[in-house]
Amino acid sequence: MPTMNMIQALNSAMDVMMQRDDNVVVFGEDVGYFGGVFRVTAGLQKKYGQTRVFDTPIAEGGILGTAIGMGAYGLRPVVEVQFADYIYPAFDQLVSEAARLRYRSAGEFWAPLVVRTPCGGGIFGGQTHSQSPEGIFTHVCGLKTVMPSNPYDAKGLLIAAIEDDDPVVFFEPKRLYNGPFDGHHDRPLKAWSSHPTSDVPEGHYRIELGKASIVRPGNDVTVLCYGTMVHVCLAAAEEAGIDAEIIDLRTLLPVDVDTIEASVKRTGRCVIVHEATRTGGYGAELSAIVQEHCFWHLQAPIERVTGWDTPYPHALEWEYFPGPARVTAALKRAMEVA
Amino acid sequence: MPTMNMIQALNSAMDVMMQRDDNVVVFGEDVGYFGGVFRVTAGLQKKYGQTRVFDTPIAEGGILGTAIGMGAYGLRPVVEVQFADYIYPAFDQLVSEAARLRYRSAGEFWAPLVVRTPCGGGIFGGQTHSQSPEGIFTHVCGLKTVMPSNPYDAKGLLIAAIEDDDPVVFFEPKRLYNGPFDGHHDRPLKAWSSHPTSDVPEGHYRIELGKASIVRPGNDVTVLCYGTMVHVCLAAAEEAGIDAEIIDLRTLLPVDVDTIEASVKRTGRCVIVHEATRTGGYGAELSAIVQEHCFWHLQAPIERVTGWDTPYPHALEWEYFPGPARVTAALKRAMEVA
Amino acid sequence: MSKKMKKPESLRLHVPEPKSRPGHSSDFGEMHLSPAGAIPRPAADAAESKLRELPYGLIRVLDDAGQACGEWAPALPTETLLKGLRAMMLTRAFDERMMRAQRQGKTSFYMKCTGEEAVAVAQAMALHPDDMLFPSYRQQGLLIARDWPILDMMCQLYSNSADRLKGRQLPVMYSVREVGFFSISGNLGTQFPQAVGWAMASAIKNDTRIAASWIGDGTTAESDFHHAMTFATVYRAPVILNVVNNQWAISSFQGIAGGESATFAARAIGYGMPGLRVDGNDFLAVYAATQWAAERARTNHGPTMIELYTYRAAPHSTSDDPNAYRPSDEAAHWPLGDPILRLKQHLIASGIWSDEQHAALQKEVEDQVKVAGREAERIGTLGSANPDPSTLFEDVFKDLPVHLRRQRDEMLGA
Amino acid sequence: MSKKMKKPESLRLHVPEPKSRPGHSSDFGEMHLSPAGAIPRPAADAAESKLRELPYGLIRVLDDAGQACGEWAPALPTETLLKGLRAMMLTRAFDERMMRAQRQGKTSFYMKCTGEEAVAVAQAMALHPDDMLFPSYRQQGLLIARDWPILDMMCQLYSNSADRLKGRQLPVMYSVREVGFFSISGNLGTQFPQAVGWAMASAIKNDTRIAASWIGDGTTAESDFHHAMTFATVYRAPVILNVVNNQWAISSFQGIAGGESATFAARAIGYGMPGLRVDGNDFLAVYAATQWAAERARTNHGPTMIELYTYRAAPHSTSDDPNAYRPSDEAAHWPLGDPILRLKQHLIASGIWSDEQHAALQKEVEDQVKVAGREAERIGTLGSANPDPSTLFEDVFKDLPVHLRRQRDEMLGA
Ligand SMILES: Cc1ncc(C[n+]2csc(CCOP(=O)(O)OP(=O)(O)O)c2C)c(N)n1
Ligand SMILES: Cc1ncc(C[n+]2csc(CCOP(=O)(O)OP(=O)(O)O)c2C)c(N)n1
Ligand SMILES: [Mg+2]
Ligand SMILES: [Mg+2]
Repeated sequence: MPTMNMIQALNSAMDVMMQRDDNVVVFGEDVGYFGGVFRVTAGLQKKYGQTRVFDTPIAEGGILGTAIGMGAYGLRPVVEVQFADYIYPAFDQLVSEAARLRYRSAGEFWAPLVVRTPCGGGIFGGQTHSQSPEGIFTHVCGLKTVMPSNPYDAKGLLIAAIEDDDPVVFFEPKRLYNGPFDGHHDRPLKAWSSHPTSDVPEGHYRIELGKASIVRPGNDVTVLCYGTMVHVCLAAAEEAGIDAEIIDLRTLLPVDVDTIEASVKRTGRCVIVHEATRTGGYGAELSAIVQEHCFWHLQAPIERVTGWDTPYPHALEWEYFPGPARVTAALKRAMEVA
Repeated sequence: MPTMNMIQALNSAMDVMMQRDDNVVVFGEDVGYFGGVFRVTAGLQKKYGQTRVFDTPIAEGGILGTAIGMGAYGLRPVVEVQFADYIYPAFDQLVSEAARLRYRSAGEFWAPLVVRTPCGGGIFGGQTHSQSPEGIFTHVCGLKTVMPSNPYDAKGLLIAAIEDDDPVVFFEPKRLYNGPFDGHHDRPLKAWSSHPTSDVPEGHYRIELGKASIVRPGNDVTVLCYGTMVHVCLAAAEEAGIDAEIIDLRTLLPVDVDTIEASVKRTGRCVIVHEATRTGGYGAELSAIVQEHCFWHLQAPIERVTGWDTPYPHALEWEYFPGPARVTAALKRAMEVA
Repeated sequence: MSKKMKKPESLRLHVPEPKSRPGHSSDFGEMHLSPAGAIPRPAADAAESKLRELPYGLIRVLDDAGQACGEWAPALPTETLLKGLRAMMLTRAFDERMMRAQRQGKTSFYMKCTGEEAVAVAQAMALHPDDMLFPSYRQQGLLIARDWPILDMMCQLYSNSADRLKGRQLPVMYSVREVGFFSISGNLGTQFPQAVGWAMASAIKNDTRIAASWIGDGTTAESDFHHAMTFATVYRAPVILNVVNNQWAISSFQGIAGGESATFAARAIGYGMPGLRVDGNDFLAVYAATQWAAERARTNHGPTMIELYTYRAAPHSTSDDPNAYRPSDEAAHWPLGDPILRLKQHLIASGIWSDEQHAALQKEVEDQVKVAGREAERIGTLGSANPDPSTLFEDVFKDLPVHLRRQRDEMLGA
Repeated sequence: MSKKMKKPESLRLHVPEPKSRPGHSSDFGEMHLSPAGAIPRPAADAAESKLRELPYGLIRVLDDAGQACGEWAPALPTETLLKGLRAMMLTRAFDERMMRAQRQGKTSFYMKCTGEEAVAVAQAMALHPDDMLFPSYRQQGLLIARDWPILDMMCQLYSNSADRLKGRQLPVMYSVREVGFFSISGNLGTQFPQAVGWAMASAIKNDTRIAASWIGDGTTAESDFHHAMTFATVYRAPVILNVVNNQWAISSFQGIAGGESATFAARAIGYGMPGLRVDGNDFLAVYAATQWAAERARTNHGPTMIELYTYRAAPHSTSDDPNAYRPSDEAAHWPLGDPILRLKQHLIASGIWSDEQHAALQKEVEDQVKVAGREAERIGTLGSANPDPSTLFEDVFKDLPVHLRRQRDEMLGA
């Protein structure tokens, strides 16, 4: 079994699917000859030809619009939006069209597409290369939303997303492309190769959408997180010496309520962590779900640790990023209450 | 004091502001000669001329893009997006530009604009004339979000929004344009004229953004709502015979946390009601806020009564609309718990 | 530099205004109409650089006497012409009755295409039956020309239990996969790049089917127009992109969409795409232009944009009253006449039709509408035969996820 | 109909490819270059219908010998030419040093405009100082031509305590209200309709100032381009909309943006707007075209689009390595040469400049950059002199709302 980083795992998912299914096509800005600014589609054009892997004009709305038409024809487009910050020009096509097509046509037409897009900060990208807009999409009925935290999941989830007959917005935390990152930006970089999830099978496998993963079982407090924050939360639990149960949601919509509910009912405490801005973020929905399902079991207020409600600032990136110190503090607050 | 319906009150707000401030300009699709498909801008072009009130091409992104440029020049554009369902093509300009301009230029440039847009269902408009997308905007830092529930507030809030130096998304519940509506769609229509809030002063007054209004003081349970749902909640409390404290939030961002907190701490119970889809909606944020601020005072789980997580269906509109029966049931559930 | 010497001029904002408003007499100004037959017909594989005059002319075939003139005149069998006439007449009769049905409260909303029937009908007929159509809300004629039962359309309008869209969509927002008619969106313009994507897919799969799409003059300002034009030219997609310039977008005349400074067809040459400008009320011209564009697309010569120059004789929709913004007799003064009357005149001039036959056909289509209408009403009108509420949660996703199952149960009180 | 007889052709997707890729020799194909002086200069108030050939030519003033030829040659005082030369040279020296600074870890990111200096510098100079500029990230020359201190620019690049943008923006995303330079956005194209809006506002207020904006060839595909073009023509906004066609958009050649089937300038005629296509490496041509468009705008004749035909000689940014997608010697083969060398040649040919003076000027601008660079580094480089963390919460809104105050307190541990 080869060792893959997240980029290679995602590339492998597309490779496997293009091999198995002629209808899978890949396109987006710079994804063709060059293989994408993060190299996630590298080699695919050479292998599958220009009519299945190609560059597009810089028009995210056009990418989505044409992808929907291709989906209606019977293809399975996997498109890249170069940064999640640039998905907004495609918003109408995603929300009013991709998400609504099956419903409004009562099942006559649908758009089985995947929008891959790098999200999150920690690379000094400033406010337009760092956003985590997943909370905007989880509010849109008809879209599925996914965010993996490691190479193994990334491949399995991307394959499941491509095989899914509904539109999926697939967020790739760019800070994780080349290695796990626990928020200690001042420590040496780690590579995926020494992480167990880099053992990625070459062939086809899927991780069912809608299923969370308990990445650290524990008894004291439930931590709900996804993407880069999974690694931050693992580090924080360790540093705080708290026996936290850390749940990597993986799919945000549909979310795995049963796993969340079972855990919080057991621990009685819950900390929610995401990198996106707080107000109206996906953490708010998680908080609402937890209090609706586990009200009588909660022993302490649910905590949210999130990005601040400001744009992602270039120089003060590490003041913005919800790192292990803030998560540790929240875990302690959650545990303080008797 | 004349009696005004919501359309007249909104029209009066623009009229008053155009009179006072040369820099106020009004534009959008069909707003000029015709006065808007809901007649909200009727008469303004005639009064203030074609260069201050004018029709635009059908391009919501262009309307917002040019409005931002005008704002940077020094004007105060008040633009109409014909239905909230059609705001998505303008999403990038709103989110990446209007909301971010002041921050990214460290205060050198800003866009003091107001986007007026009719929202909500109950008029058999089907899925693209009924949406309530406020929850998408409350997650965007840098935008203020407002939704009035009656003529008096509508005028005062719109004047405050126009005078505000930050971009404001101003949602107008279209079902309330011509009369209050409590969700009893099978009963005779009511007009505003017999409602106290239709006593609207002709001149200038403002209702500060960020301040909620307690429309019905009560002791048993706090109801958080806005827009059309205010009237539905009033009816439901009456019908359930429950002494609910009903808070009309009016401004969703920034929200009046203090009023919410004081009320829930007193009642110990909370029901949140909105017409938008549930998952990731603004109600989730309200739920999170309430449990963070009032955890130790809560005697029952916070309830959310919302639109279902589906598009707004044409024929089954009343099955979709969160009417008094559903609110009543939630109030009872909240009260059941001892 | 001289500009520094002169006292600078004050800048002025130009706001386009139509030639006439209510209370004034109708005026279409100096409308430039090429005479019928005046525009040469280039080969369908001509280089775009040879086609740059086309957007500034107006392709017309039928002259004032109903004669077909010039190179664009298509040699159509009588059968085709009569089928076209019938489809246009049926479309108009259907519109009349459904407009009345809305006024009678049988449905919430309706939109007519009166005066524009030639666009959808002739274009549907000039395409192959398996070409894919991405319409706007004003091309009901496509369905009718493809012989789709009007009863089925009525059931959609009535959101009754036989509505194939389960009462979900606003009336007129049809979707008919069986005849290649794509689901209509309420959001203007979105179908334009989708049609391009469908056509690209057809090319990727080395299929032979092409796509066509329709938007209005007003909608050309939306970003989707630009995306469709760009992607179509870049990938030479086999698609026909139609702009139905019916002079109005609700209350805004076409100048507000940019029709004052250029024709809509001229947009095409900016991208290096042929742009045809066609008399949209001339069945033969519309047919011929569509055929030309289809041939071009089918032979891998890429996309064509067609501006169909016509007039929206009816209100925008049942929610609209055009007397508030345009002279009420404007439709009557439209210089390009009525598409049905013009084809009728041509058929009579050609000796294959008569006033009597026309009157009989008129009665026949009206009866057809009446019969279907009665049947539709028997099944149910809006609110009288609602779909099963539990269907409300279907088709959001292919399979019902847990949270929607729970909401459904909550609604059903389970 | 004949099409029914023939066996239908299989459709094919066309995907544009540049003439050459790494490993092959540079090839610009049959690039159509009008000779210098060949294109006539119409009056600035000429009707658009008389200008429809312009987008297909290339306005050039400087010939191969450095002589200014033809009607477009502007009569510029020596002082102006020398100021332009200096600004271009300073821009290039600045770029060189900041690129190195990024490599040395003094900042996170940088973008050069090498080879495109004439665009920003000549255009800034052809406009009035109070005209408003809405740039993309590759017009640092605008600031330099408007004499904005490069030290201030460096502090932005270093996000240090003297950064006027408080360390918030990615390097190169300047904002300088004092010299009418609008805040640069990371989202491509958004400034184009904003410039139109600003110009509309200027017209609404009967002001005399006009606006100008810049986007790249790749960015023309974005919806903002279409919105800007539409609104500008509809309201005849006093604005100049510039498309800097530097042949590349990161790794995509201009054919992917639609440059294969039409020039970008041709887009303009589709809207009824004049479109000039200009040798972007010819200082005099750029100056003249801009002056023409500005005169047109100032006299209420509306907007102009200018395509500046040039070549991105440098990598897209410090994150990019163009050797992965284009021949590494492509810049050297660019047929339109280097804008600095071409102006230098003209000045020498005109007898007002010499190699010695040029070398001295080169040293002077390098010294200027060095001095400013040292000062900027003294103030701080990325991470060494961060702004006060509490500033993170300022300017989201004009006033700090409660929830942000609470978050700030939480961050500061208060
Ligand atoms: C994105 C969007 N914006 C606005 C509307 C509201 N609207 C519906 S139809 C219409 C006018 C369209 O005019 P045109 O494109 O000329 O088509 P026509 O109605 O004349 O056939 C408008 C503004 C909409 N449906 N979608
Ligand atoms: C909306 C959006 N999409 C994508 C990007 C990523 N991106 C940054 S620069 C660039 C290429 C732009 O090319 P062009 O417009 O030709 O300008 P140039 O860099 O050549 O000056 C891309 C795709 C972005 N910044 N914004
Ligand atoms: Mg129209
Ligand atoms: Mg470029």
